[in-house]
Amino acid sequence: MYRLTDKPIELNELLACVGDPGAGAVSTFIGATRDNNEGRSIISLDYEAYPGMAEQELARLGEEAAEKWEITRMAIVHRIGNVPIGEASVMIAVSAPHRDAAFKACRYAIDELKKRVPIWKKEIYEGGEIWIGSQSGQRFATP
Amino acid sequence: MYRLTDKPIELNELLACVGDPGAGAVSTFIGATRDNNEGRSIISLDYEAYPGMAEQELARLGEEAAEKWEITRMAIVHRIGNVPIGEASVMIAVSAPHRDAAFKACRYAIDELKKRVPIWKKEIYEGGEIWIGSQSGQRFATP
Amino acid sequence: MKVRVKLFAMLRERAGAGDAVHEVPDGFTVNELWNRLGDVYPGLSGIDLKLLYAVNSEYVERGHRLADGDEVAFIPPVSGGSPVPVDRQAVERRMTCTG
Amino acid sequence: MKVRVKLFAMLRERAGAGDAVHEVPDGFTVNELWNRLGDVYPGLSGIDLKLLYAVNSEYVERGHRLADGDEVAFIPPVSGGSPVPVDRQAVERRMTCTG
Repeated sequence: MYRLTDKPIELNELLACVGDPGAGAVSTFIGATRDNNEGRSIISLDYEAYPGMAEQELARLGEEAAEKWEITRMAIVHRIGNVPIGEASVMIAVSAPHRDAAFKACRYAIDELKKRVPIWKKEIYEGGEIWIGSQSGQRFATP
Repeated sequence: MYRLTDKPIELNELLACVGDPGAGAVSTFIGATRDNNEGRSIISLDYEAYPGMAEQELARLGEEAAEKWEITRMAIVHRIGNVPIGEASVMIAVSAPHRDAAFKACRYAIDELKKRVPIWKKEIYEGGEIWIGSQSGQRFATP
Repeated sequence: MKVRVKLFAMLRERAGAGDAVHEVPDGFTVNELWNRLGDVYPGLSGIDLKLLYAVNSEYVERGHRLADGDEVAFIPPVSGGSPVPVDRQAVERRMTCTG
Repeated sequence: MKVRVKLFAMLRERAGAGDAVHEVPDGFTVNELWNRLGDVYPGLSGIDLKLLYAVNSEYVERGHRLADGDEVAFIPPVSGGSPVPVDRQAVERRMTCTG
């Protein structure tokens, strides 16, 4: 399961998806909106995706991980739109016979997701907004 | 939260426990009963603990992890008694401002748990039972 | 020929448009299209971001030649969490692997 | 003096007892107690497992001297998942740290 959603993500849905009688280990990762970033007080985050390509690239992360490690199943759900503090923007679950593969594949998925899956994050903080990921951040602050 | 239970474990309970507005990352690990081990068809696993000391050692893992990495909170729940295939025997959740600390602390907790928290596992497989962890396994097979 | 241009995030905001069809000469490259967009949308000119380029949802190099009906996406630095510089090498290895 | 002996898992099954109070000489060590248990419970004699020892829920060395009323646990190799050899060094470092 590799999908985008504009609703809160339920980890139990991912767990049900990766569950398997042969899986002795599940590693999950949840990325959530923090109340601060580099000294700014965050109000919320806004996520925007390139639909179609984003899901395709998420699925590719799963395929790549399955080539590198012995995993059973992977699921990634990314939330789009406004995500308040404390709520999850992304959840990843990976099942595997043994824990080493589950941990490594889960870490790989989130690290690579942040490098090349076409999803963008705008920080809405007290005093302004800024797109995260721009090498020259302030130039893309919007009033 | 560091506790033993004889009921199914709910990951959402651990997530609620480690949630924090300053936590941008949560890493969780679930260990579950696999249907096979070293060629044996597993029916279920039976866990036995040294109550009191087991919870104390689980809490110590959390303290040690907090000394090593910048984490926000950790929770570990271990199930005791009979655990059928596909159900979880242990769940760990670690929140942190950033993902690197969350992943490393979660991995540390499960690796150390398996080395020195006084909880034992008996495998009930087709044809017999065996305590796992004995260096000379077969000697502790019970008819 | 006609190509469909997708702009996202800061690019979309700077251009004031996220999805538009443009008429371009046959054999135009992704890079030529990007330069053309700088004329069409003044907000995009002079941007010094490291962009990635996708045609029909697959990453391509900037010299990639477009075909009629292509959907071309200009992808500013992505990030789902703490700012991480895009690892161009990893992306290029990935592109090589998938043809 | 009296000490309480806790046996777990394969040790409990081999002894046929998991929790019992034993009368031992003053100043008895954990190791001496273990040898004594081999006489009391024939199923425990000749066991070649690497054991850990805990007194009042803290890991101790086998030479640790017992006091009246101590709870002594004999801890066979633990494992919550795939069999992992006990890392004695890590356990000993841990014991050092916590006194």
